[in-house]
Amino acid sequence: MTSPLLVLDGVSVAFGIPAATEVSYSVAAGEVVAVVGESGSGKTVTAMSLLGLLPGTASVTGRALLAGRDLFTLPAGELRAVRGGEVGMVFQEPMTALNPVFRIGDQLAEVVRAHRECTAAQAKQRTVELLALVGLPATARRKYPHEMSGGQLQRVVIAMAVANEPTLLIADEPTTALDVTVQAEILQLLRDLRGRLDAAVLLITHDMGVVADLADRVVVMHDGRVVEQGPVAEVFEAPRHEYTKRLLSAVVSLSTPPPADLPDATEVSPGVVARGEHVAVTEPTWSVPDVPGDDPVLTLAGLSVSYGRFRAVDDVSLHVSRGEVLGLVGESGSGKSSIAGAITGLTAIGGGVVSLAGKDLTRLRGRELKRARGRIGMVFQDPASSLNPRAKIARSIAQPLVLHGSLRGAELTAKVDELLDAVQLSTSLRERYPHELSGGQRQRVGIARAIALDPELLIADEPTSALDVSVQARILDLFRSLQTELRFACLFISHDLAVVERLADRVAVLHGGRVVELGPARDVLTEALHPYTRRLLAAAPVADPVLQRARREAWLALGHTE
Amino acid sequence: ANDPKTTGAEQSKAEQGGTLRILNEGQTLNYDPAKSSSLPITSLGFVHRRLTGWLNAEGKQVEVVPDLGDTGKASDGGKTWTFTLKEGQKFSDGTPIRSKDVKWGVERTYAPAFSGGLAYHKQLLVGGADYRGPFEGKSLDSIETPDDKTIIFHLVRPYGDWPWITSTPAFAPVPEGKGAEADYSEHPVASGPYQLSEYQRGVKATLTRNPNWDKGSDQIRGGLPDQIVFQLGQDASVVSQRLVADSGDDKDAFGSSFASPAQLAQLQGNASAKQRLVTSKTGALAYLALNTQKLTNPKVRQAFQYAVDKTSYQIATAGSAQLAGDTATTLITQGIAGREQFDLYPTQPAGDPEKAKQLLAEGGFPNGLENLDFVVSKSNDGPTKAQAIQASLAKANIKVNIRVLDADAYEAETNLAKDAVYDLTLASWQPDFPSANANIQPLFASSEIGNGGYNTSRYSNPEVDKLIEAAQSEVDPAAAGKKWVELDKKILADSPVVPLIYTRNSFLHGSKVANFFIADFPSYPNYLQAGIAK
Amino acid sequence: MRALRFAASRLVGTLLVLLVVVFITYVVFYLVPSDPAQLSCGRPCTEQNLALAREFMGLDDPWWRQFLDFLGGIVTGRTFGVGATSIHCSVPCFGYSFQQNTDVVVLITERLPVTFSLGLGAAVIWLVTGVGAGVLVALRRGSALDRVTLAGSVAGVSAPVYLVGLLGILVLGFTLDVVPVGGYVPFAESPVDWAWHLVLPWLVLAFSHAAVYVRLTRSQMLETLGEDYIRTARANGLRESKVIGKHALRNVLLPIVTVFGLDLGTLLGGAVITERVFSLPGLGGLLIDAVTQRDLPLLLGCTLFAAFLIVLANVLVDLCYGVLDPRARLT
Amino acid sequence: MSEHVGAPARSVGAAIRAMLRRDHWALAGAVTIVVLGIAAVAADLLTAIEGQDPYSYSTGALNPETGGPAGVLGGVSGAHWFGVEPLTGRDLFAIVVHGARTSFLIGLAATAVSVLVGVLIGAGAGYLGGWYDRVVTWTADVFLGFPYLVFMIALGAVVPSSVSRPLLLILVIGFFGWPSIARIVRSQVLTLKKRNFVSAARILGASPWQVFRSELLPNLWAPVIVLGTLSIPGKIGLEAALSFLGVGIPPPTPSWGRAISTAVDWVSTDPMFLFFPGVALFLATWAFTVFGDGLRDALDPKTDVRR
Ligand SMILES: Nc1ncnc2c1ncn2[C@@H]1O[C@H](COP(=O)(O)OP(=O)(O)OP(=O)(O)O)[C@@H](O)[C@H]1O
Ligand SMILES: Nc1ncnc2c1ncn2[C@@H]1O[C@H](COP(=O)(O)OP(=O)(O)OP(=O)(O)O)[C@@H](O)[C@H]1O
Ligand SMILES: [Mg+2]
Ligand SMILES: [Mg+2]
Ligand code: NI
Repeated sequence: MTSPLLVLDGVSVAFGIPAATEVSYSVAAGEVVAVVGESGSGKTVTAMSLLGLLPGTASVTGRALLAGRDLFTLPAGELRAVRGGEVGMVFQEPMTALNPVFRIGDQLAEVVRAHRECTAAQAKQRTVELLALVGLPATARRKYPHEMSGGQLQRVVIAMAVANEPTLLIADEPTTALDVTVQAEILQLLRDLRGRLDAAVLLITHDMGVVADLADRVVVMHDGRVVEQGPVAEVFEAPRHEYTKRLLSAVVSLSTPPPADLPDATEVSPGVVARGEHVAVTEPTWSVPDVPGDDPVLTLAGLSVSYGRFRAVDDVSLHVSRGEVLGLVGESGSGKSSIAGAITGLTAIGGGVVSLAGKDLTRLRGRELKRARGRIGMVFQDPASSLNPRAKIARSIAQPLVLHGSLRGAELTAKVDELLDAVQLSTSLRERYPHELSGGQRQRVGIARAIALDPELLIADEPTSALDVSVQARILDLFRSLQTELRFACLFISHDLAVVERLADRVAVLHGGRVVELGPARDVLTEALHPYTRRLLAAAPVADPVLQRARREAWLALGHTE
Repeated sequence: ANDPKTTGAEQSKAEQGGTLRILNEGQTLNYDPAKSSSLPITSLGFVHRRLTGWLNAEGKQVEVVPDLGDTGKASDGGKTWTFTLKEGQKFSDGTPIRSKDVKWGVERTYAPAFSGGLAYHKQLLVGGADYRGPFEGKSLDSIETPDDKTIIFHLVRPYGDWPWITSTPAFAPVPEGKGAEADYSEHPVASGPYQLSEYQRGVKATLTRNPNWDKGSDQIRGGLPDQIVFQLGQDASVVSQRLVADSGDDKDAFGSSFASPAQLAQLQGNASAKQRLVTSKTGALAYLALNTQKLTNPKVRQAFQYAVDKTSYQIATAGSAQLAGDTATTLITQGIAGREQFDLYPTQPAGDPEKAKQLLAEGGFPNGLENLDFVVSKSNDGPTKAQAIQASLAKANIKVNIRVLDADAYEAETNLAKDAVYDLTLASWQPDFPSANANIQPLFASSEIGNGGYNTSRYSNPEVDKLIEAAQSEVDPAAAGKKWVELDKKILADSPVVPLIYTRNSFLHGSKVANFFIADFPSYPNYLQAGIAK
Repeated sequence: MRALRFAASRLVGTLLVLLVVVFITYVVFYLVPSDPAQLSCGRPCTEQNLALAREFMGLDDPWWRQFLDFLGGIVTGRTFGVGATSIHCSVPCFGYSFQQNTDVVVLITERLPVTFSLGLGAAVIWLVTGVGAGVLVALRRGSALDRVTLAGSVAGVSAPVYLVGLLGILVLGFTLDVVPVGGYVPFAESPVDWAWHLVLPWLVLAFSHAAVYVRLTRSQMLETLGEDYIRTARANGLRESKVIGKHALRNVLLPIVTVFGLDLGTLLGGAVITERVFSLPGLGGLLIDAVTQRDLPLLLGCTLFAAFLIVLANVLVDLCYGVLDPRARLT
Repeated sequence: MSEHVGAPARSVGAAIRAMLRRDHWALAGAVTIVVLGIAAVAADLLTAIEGQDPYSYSTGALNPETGGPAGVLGGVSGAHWFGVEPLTGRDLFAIVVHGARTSFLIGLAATAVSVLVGVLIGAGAGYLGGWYDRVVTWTADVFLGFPYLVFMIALGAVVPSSVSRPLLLILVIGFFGWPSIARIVRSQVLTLKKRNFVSAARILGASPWQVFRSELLPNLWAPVIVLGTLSIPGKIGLEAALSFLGVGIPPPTPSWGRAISTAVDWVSTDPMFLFFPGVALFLATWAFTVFGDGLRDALDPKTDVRR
């Protein structure tokens, strides 16, 4: 074997207190190394230290050799050539990673032109190519970051990282915001990069399915240290370290693969087929009608949301009953976050009615509105920007309590600590600012805040995407216990079908702004009626390298083009 | 040491030709005689001649002398005045200047559209009270022009100073029938040595020679430079710095405003510039007006005569007594014919607070006065001077509060308001013509209270009014002079004002400006005689 | 459609603002203790003459009547006085200055080029140097350069413009004799002379204005440099100049553009002191004259014009927000 | 610990304390502010120690030729620490320290007024939008376009002299200063309100006031501090200008603004007359600016960005 492309040799990062300690691993050309581990274990800071992207408060020691050169001592000019040229970087939180005031296309073109001589037209050409590569239309060029969905932004960030065909790609949670079909395509893209250019990929992820699918070797981190590393099959087969075992045992997978042939269903009305509670559309321009439910907390009737002329949500009717979890899954950019926004009043409603416990939210004003809002908890898809950068964590969590509750002083502090504890965060983080946390930690702060008030309705937009499976499992347990205790209604938006299966009572599948399928979770996830749902299920990876290889081939055979 | 230099010591000789530059603070220059209050020896004199003029020379008492006409003959006990115009005078457009044109010029000042200039004649001419100018078709019958050379004025009452009045701008000729347009000031028909050839509002005015001016008939204008340029809207400090630096065109220039104390101090340290500073021997009477309507007790008012420290006022005015001017004890200013020097309240110039306290006590205020309202205009260093007065009054237990107003608001309060709220104010008066009449009548006649009058001490004494009228009617200058001196004493005995100083004015000029002097009256340089040295 | 509605609402707003400004000015003017007719009365001023002057200037009507006449004049023109001496002020008549014997519109347009030359030139200088220095010191926070710039900019705001102007004239004008000390040469006459005469005033104005830009740029820059997208830009290997000069700066500009709009708006209404010191016949001098001489028509004209510029500048700034920050786009 | 919960982002008091410990320049600024403050408060005592007062004329200390101070450096001596004022011979040290009382305090208070009003109104306009925004924008435009000089003259004549002048000044100057602050704050809020954390607070049912206090305000400090500190000299200058229009502190009460504007004329003969009050004003502004910079840094949790 030739000498590895990237060698980390005792890299330590500290912010006063250590964040990563003596991390050593290597990545060879053409190899995919997955770094997995606990949320907050130092995966991101290690990766960022490589390109010198940590804030000034960080102190970095050790050596990081890229093709023999120590990245930590590289002169500025050379480092710049490495950044974005030889080494591409996908950031964990795509929604804040792009400059809000420039168009997507311009930002992409700029990266292209930073590393190669080319005309504006050529750069534009390349931009379109890159967008196509990540499954985005050429028109996305003209959009501003805030006009795109989380998954779309993530793809833009990926496009940016691969723009100059790097020899090493550092991808920090590159698929958290992607539905499994798109995820599969992105993984294909990475595989392609490796195959074509012999590029190395350093992949940081929580998704064991993705690891199984793509990685050659795995590095497991815990508490700032590498606790185990080795070929993926070996580690998955026979984990040695205590933490690795715990991690792998916490992995949940979709129970049964969908049957090969379509279950039969009866046409109940033109374009709509049903099997009991389980309904789906057969016409692409339809949304399924809502099924009646008892004691609905949230009811959406004919909801639509438009951005300019573009209709992001089209005639969606749903309800969530008390004590019920409705899983909302679907394609990236299909309008899930837009629905959440419409319910909370962040996005203007283009048509239809949103009612909470029978009250039309759009008609409420003043005190009543405030009271109604106090009953909704919301976990944002993008935890980074939903936290006030100048507020300490404790205050952010306390905010709803202060606004609606009567807790003050020591009681408040105690409650905040309790919440931190509930989401598996150390209370020592309470005095930190949001930017001083890891992605997963921030996400948990968002969850803690959302559940602080014991809401009647909880809207959770990808609440666990940045969490490692062990933490995720505990958060899900927390969810479930809270739910049985408080019987709140929950709209749970997620790409992780396994999680949805475990948590949701019913599932709605969103595609192109319409609900194409709706029904009890088991039915939808095992006997999907709609072709899109079936594709989705087929694309979901499992955390077993061997099995996953087979599934991938099956999926490819299914033809992932639409 | 009380002998200031009124001409630059080593001025070289003024010669024919060159361009004289005048640096002006004001943004506008008004060449419409009807709207002007310009002295006969300054700006307007370049372009317009008047019926009479002032012979203003160094070391000589100013006299009224013939300009376009002679100095007039009184008849009817001073109620009728007859003037004869000189032969062969022409306007700049070549047409002869006739008595009708002078009459037209006077009539024009009555038109509401053209008011604003000196208006002493308006109430004096018979029928003037309700005359509204020639443009409404009527003429003023009290001005007769039996022929082209003769002009006769009929006055409502005898007025000995009429020949002085005819030297005001209103008596400059305007070709009969002309001058109806509002902007006549921008293209006036000239009778003097220059005509206005270019006027850029706010920037400059250029005067060039009037080919039809007859030098021989004009004893008051030198007409030396070929061209005169007024630079408008200049900042006073910058002007002063430029003149001190004396480079380029600025050598041919002089500033039209007084040098401020700070500038004077700077000049004291600069030998070359000091040479080019011209200071008048005397000048406007600066005084502290005591509102007689509020300070009704003459004893109390007399206390002020002793309380005020005139030396600190001098310093506040110009930095030193020498540059500020002599302390004043009379109302009639130095340089006026018939003036008599006296002092009704003799004390040292720095005042006598003890004596003042004593007078106050006699007047019923053993503990002094408090909270007197002292209003001053913010212009001309008013606040600085007021503070000097304030400090000296404080020593005599008179506590005053200074209230600074912008110039116009100040006028509104002191000159316009019927009822005044102030107790004291600072004022300064330079007569419009060199007669004791112009010193006393505007400031102390009861008709001049409010409504734009300058009787800021609001002094009203029927006896004084009567005496003023009598003095005005006196045609014999010597007899009139006596009457005015008497009035001077009589008024001061009532103490409506505290005379402070006869303010000297200082002007700075460039090194090539020659024949630049200030005569005894007025305390302004004679623009008309200045010229450029080679 | 939305753009149209926006434009219409801004237009109505602008007119409203101007109307209110004029109205308040009118009312306040009548509170000021003075009588403009006094200046046209002459010395000595009799009651009769004063009344005549008032009548001629239209000051004898009640103030609301005069206000309506003024507004009417804008659309119909006005005539003052009667007969041969009457004065006509043609549409749009923003009044007639009796003190200057000229249409207010003419007076303002005459001086416009001077003020614009002065204001725009200075604005360019202070914007470039202020923002440039601000960026520089943000990058070298705490350095000697930072401290010196701080002291310099504080000196700039603390020192009276008048003093700076005078010192500039003394040092550069007289002692070193490198630049002319004042006066204005129209651009059309000689662009070189135009610029040459304005160099000193530009610098003086810029010096007194730059401080806010330096400090504001610096502080906003420091905020922005901590953002994630700056990290992205760096991670993508963009040149530091691009990262700072484009990605960061663009996000910094919003408050700067606002201040700039405010400054420029007021400056184009006239930089009184600078104009005065450098004998530039600009609008500022006109306005001050109007105030001190209680020349109501001129005052109204200048005020209206200055207010118009300020509103205009602010509308432009508001439009800029949308361009600079797509998230703040007007809805 | 518990005081942090629910309090505005980073407690200003704590930030100041932390800053003063770390940032020597900010400390220098703070010390200067305190010294000037003490000078203002203890002006009488200080001048008593010197043996002078700001009102007494002492023409003896003047050069009889020019009216300028006698002696070198503007007449600096043991008796007159800063020399004397030209034309009056009043003690310059007394004028400067007593002037601190008027100018410094008026400049500060007026700045506080305009910042307070400007931030509240501007944030409201940006955050609430709609009609409220339009009305605020228009009102600000009216204020900006209005020739305040006329207003001041009128005010000087209309307001009876029994009304406390310092208070009047603070209100008037402060009030004419709000529109520019408001516009800048508004512009910042326009961007801020589209951020998710503001939306998040809104979703939680925070009232506009609560959003303003805990979400917007902490993110507005930077520009507000900059504009506030730098507007102090302007406000002090305005105080001097207003004194001339009859609204200000009437002479002879000393004020920096008036001293400086008088001294400008004397700059070539008596530079010290300008120097002392000028340096006082400079120091005050400088101190507030470095203090403000330090505060900004202390309030910014990301302050240590890597360069
Ligand atoms: N402000 C906006 N302006 C224009 N288009 C927008 C805007 N916000 C969202 N969109 C578009 O609306 C569609 C739905 O977006 P939304 O964020 O609801 O998707 P999503 O289902 O949450 O996707 P993801 O899973 O990727 O987060 C996307 O195509 C997106 O590009
Ligand atoms: N700027 C900072 N200041 C202080 N501590 C920090 C900072 N950034 C990260 N940390 C801490 O360093 C540790 C490692 O963070 P890192 O972002 O590398 O975690 P991670 O492994 O990527 O976790 P996740 O999976 O949640 O993203 C965390 O405990 C985090 O709180
Ligand atoms: Mg991470
Ligand atoms: Mg989304
Ligand atoms: Ni652990």
